[in-house]
Amino acid sequence: MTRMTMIQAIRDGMDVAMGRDDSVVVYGEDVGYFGGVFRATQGLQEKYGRNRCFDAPISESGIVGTAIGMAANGMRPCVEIQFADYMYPAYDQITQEAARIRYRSNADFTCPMVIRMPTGGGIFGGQTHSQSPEALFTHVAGLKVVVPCNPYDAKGLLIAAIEDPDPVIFLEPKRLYNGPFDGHYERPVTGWGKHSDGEVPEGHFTVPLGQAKVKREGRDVTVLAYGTMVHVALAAAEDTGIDAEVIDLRTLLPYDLDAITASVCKTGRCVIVHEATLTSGFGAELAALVAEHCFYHLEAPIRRVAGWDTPYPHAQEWDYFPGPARVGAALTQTMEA
Amino acid sequence: MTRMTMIQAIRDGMDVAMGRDDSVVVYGEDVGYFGGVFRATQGLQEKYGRNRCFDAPISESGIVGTAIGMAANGMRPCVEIQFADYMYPAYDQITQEAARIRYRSNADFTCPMVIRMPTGGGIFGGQTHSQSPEALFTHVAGLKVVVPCNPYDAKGLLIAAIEDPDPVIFLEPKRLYNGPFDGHYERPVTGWGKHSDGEVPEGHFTVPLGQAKVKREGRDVTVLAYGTMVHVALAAAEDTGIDAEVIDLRTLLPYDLDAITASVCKTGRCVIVHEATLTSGFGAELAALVAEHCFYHLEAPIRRVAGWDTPYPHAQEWDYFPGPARVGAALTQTMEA
Amino acid sequence: MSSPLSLFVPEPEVRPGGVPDFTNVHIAPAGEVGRPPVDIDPSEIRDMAFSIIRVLNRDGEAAGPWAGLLSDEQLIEGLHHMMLLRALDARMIIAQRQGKTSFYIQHLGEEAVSTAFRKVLKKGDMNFPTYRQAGLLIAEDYPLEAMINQIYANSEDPLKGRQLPTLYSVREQGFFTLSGNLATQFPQAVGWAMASAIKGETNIAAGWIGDGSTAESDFHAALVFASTFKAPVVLNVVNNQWAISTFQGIARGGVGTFAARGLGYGIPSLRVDGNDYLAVHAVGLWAAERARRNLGPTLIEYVTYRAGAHSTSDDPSAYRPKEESAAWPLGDPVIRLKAHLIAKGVWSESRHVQLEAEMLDTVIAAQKAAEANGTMHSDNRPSARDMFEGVYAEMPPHLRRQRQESGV
Amino acid sequence: MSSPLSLFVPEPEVRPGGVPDFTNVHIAPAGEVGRPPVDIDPSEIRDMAFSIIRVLNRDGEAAGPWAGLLSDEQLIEGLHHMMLLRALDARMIIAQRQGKTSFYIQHLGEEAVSTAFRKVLKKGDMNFPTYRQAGLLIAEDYPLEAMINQIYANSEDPLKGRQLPTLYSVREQGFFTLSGNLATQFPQAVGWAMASAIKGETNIAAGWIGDGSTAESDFHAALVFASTFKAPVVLNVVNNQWAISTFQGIARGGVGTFAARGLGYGIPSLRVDGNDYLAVHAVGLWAAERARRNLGPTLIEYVTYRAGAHSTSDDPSAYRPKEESAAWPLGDPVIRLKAHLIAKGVWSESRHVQLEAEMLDTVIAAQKAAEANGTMHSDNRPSARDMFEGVYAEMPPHLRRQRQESGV
Ligand SMILES: Cc1ncc(C[n+]2csc(CCOP(=O)(O)OP(=O)(O)O)c2C)c(N)n1
Ligand SMILES: Cc1ncc(C[n+]2csc(CCOP(=O)(O)OP(=O)(O)O)c2C)c(N)n1
Ligand SMILES: [Mg+2]
Ligand SMILES: [Mg+2]
Repeated sequence: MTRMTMIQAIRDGMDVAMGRDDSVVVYGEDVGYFGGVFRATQGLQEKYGRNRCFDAPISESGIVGTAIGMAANGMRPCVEIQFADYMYPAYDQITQEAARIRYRSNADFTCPMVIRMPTGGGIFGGQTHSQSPEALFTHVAGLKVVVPCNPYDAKGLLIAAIEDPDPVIFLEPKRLYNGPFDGHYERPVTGWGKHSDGEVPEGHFTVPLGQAKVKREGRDVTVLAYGTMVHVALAAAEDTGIDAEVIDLRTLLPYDLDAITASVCKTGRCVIVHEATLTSGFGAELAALVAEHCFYHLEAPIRRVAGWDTPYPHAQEWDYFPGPARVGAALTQTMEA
Repeated sequence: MTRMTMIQAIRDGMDVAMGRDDSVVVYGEDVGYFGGVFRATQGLQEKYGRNRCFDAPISESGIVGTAIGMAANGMRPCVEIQFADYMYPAYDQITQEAARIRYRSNADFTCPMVIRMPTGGGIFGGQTHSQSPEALFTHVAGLKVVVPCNPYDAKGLLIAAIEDPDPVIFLEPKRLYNGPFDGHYERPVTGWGKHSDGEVPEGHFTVPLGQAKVKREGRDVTVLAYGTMVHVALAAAEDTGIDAEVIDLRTLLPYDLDAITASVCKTGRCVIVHEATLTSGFGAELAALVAEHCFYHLEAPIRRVAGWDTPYPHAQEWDYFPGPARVGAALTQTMEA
Repeated sequence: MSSPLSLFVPEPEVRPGGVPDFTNVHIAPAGEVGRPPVDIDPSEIRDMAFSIIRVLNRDGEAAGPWAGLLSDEQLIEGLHHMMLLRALDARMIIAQRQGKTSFYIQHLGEEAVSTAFRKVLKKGDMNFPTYRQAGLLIAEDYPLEAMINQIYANSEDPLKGRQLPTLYSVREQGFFTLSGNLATQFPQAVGWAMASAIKGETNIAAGWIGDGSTAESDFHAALVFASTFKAPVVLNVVNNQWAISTFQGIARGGVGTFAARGLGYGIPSLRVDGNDYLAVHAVGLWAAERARRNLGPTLIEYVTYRAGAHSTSDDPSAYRPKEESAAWPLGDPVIRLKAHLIAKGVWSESRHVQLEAEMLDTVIAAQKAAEANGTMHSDNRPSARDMFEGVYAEMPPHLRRQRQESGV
Repeated sequence: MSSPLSLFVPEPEVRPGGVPDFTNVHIAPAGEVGRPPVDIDPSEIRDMAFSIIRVLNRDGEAAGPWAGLLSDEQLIEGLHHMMLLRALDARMIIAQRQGKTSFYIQHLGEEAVSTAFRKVLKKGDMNFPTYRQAGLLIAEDYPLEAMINQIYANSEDPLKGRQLPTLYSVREQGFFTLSGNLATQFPQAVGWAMASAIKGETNIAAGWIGDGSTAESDFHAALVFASTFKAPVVLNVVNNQWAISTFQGIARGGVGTFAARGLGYGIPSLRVDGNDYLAVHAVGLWAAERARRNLGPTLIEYVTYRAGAHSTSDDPSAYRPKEESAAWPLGDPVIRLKAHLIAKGVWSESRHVQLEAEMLDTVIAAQKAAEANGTMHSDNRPSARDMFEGVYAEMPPHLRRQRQESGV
């Protein structure tokens, strides 16, 4: 085990995958010589050569489009979209092509690839460096969608994603790269140095896709969260003293229904938290699933705490961000309902 | 009042809007001389000239991108995407630009425009002529999303959309263009000639955005639907004899929460139907809203009947399509729950 | 004060009711355009994007530096392929009217492009075609029956009924799974070629796109990546003058040719008579050779004419004069190759008639065999189970639940 | 057997540790490139895409057919604008370090491009800028205080704190609301211009894009529409050699210049010394004139150098030698215009020093005024209410509920 930040863990995951398998290639805007604007690919070009890690033209559809062709030709591209906010030009290639190559060709061709993208707010990035577009991927049959919230999972899930036979969208909450965000933006940031999930195995290991993880056991209410919001939920549980069971979904598609229903049927209450815009967010799907599968166990309405239905503002970032106060209030209301 | 098919009503809506306001322009692939592959714009070029109605290059991002510039320059473009399945190259311009021009410029610029797209299956179009991508728009703050299900609404809503100060996504269920689809694909198609909603006022009128409509009053269970599925739901109610209240949402964003909650709180049961892929579909949002706002009135789990989580297949179209049998079964199960 | 601006909206010269007149279209005589070495500096051959490489002249003779690459046997084989494709199309259009399939896309007038190009590729190379390059399969003797099984979406459909008719996928024959979304395959072809280069293999790729679809964004993405990484790929633009009802002037805009699009990327860009089997083959070979020698991409515009309807859903008489096809100055690819072979003394009218009958028989036999496996609306067709399979390598729990719910 | 393929990955000639050497870069002398009439057939000036229009020579003299368009007063005003922009940048970078704003983007070395171009536009024309054209506002004397209010996201921020610093919107000054997504504004500019033509007005549009961003798909969409509908638009490509850490060779690929991209669309494409205020202005004027006379679009590549960091989040020493900027052969736009004015006898070192001080004072005064309205983390800043407003013309019920829930 070594101590790593999340960005180091992600880099290490790619390093391990590239070292084991020549068919893994890494490219994207600024990822080559410079090593990426968040430095996730730093050192990979030097280690594996310009053929395996290189700068791409600023063309997200070209990045994903070429990666599909490479995957069809036996490679396992792991490409970076500089910010999730910039995936939209590639949305056609991701959803209409990568997601359906296997299905439409009856497995004559396949598309093993990973598309990494920094996601979420909390860095004053404004509406074009803060988005959480996961729900735009969870609606797409053929994709897998992963959101790690700590270095251990980030490395293990990333290696699993690269080794997966199908396309995986890998969303990296950028606010967590260099320090766990406990949800209190006004307090000093504690780094991964002292966090238990900052201990990461060396070399190869995987965290299987499709499995949620209970981050805090509790009896009163279930909180379904992923990414940055896992840390916020834990903080809210602590702040309110409510005995919440906090579940980190880790993989949104395919989702871990067993873990979700087991917990909610136990607690009888459910709060769902995400940073993306509320309406038609992934929380809607979670609420629908819980409402359907746990109907006879529910003792209170399911609450969703999410980003407001506005573009992500710049100056009002902390009014927008679903912080521990808002999550705590939802927990309290749910307990009182 | 005149009798019209839905395609005639849509054409008439554009005609009326163009006649009243010189700033309304219509363009898209094949919409000029030919009048569109579904003939929605037939005759408009001849009537209003090549400057007001013309063929665009096959570039959906160019179509929407230029329309945004036109809207900023005082026009009201009403553009066509040939099939909703082809909107993806324009998804960046729609969601990151059109939707946010007003907000990000603090109304220094605005973006009044309509993007029409034929949507849904039922014509053996396979995975690239059958999609229902509404949930990809309802997640986007700044957009309005409209889905008419009959000629009357189609014309009234389209004129309202063109006159709206903000960008509107106008999804036209192509299966309904020339005959109401009662959900029984194996029976002969009855045209709009005898359907009560085939009576359409001449000239200018609007159906306001944001208002649902009760298409069938009932006491037992509420069905929330839109587009083709309204007709399927009505057929299912008839087939099963269950006294369902069928609500046609008409506008998905902003949605009509009052109409939804009034009905579900009355019936205590709710079935949601859409043709799009189940997971993260708009039905998830509806289920979440109902679960939250009608919690204490619900007597049975909310059921969703939707397209399966696969690409829209070609040969298995009627296995995929949520027809009256599946909706009927859901109604029965909901009544028995 | 400036005078008011006005919008220019290009229109074709004739519409239904008008008389097509191509006399003002200048077409370089066969044999006129030179054949540069494949390693020439692209900047030295920019003019080739505005000319047109032709081999067969009006008298059916092969002329100039691009001639002489194919044997008589190869040419007769080529005629074969074009006529087989034409026979298949004719039968499938009827089959669609009979309700045996929901949809069909034909190649009438464009048969030379894909059949001749296929001959410059080798095993292991990969095409990223559009829906109008079935000739790539025909020219490799892919079984007609398998194609018709797909078209009929029957129990033997290799794609299990999931895809629209004609959207084949045949990896073994270097034919990438077809998309219904235009242009997406163009950057994919470039990526496939880049992978070949990264792995140090020798296989090349070919991308395909229509004139109208060059307007799509992915066309640019493909050219940017191909140009930057010198990918071993041939980028084929089939200019058949029409994109459904929209004439090529809308996509092409103010530049003279589609080949010219390549100039802005430093990619050698050639323009070729697409109805001339020999010219298509010769130019394709030149480009493939460039790719194989690691010299990078080539853009080729094939000038041809979509003589038939866009698809079985289309009726072109609504937007262009019926006579336009006959007036089209580059003629018909089958008739031109036939004339050449006759001029060479290796072919005759009677052998031609005989071959036509033979091709029809071949198609009918394949069609019969396919019909034994069912047609679109018959009972023996891919099942609802097939609909749930293959979305992922392994079926995830939520899809398993849905399959159970559906009762299959 | 063919030999194995290999991938070509372009690299800049020097990286940190290396010694920049631009001696092999051929740069045409000032005055060498001709000035064709604006209604020339684009096909006759294709070579202009590979040359470079320059007016100011090494001795500070204006030479050739593109010279002589600006009076001494106009030139001094231009110097003014460039120096004001430079002063603003310098102060805002400090302000960012002081936490008064979260982010800033500077223009160092590129000041001539936007300030000179602005002078060829008229009231009612519209720019669709990127984040590196604040010179368009400066050159129209848009109040510095308003700019700083936006940068500080304070209570007087015209955009209510919703946008990242420097992403201005000023309709009155022909400055379209800036996007953080690259290239999207390029087709929007074309659409704006098309609307002007449809309405029969006289206003033109100008689109702006960086070298790296030309790789984006929307670049192509814009050129296709501009070319087809002959839109009255000037399409400006600012080639400052870098796209964050990526050198221009990655976006440009195998072609010599970015101007050349326009050739494939039949659009007249010029290349100009972007550090030469006179050349930028002259070429911009030529293109604007074409647009006003309804002759259609023009593509212009401005060759310049991003002398500073990409943004306050960037440190270029990680990917390029510090010395590269000084070695850059086209010099600094402020120093070159200053030298010209001194050579003309209308300027002096002392007046220059004085102006520098004046510009700094002007910025400091505006900054003080803006600070009175608050800075990024002060209390008087846009409210949470402002976050909920303006998503739609009228607030829909679900957003009203959310605002209530938020308690504001
Ligand atoms: C992204 C996308 N937009 C629109 C369409 C609808 N469409 C199908 S074929 C076609 C015309 C294509 O013309 P061209 O590229 O010239 O090819 P051709 O049909 O002539 O072979 C159009 C617009 C589509 N399939 N995909
Ligand atoms: C669609 C999109 N992709 C990526 C980015 C991230 N990004 C911001 S600036 C930049 C570099 C742009 O370079 P260039 O176009 O040369 O402009 P310059 O910064 O040099 O002025 C990148 C990649 C973005 N803003 N939008
Ligand atoms: Mg075509
Ligand atoms: Mg740049």
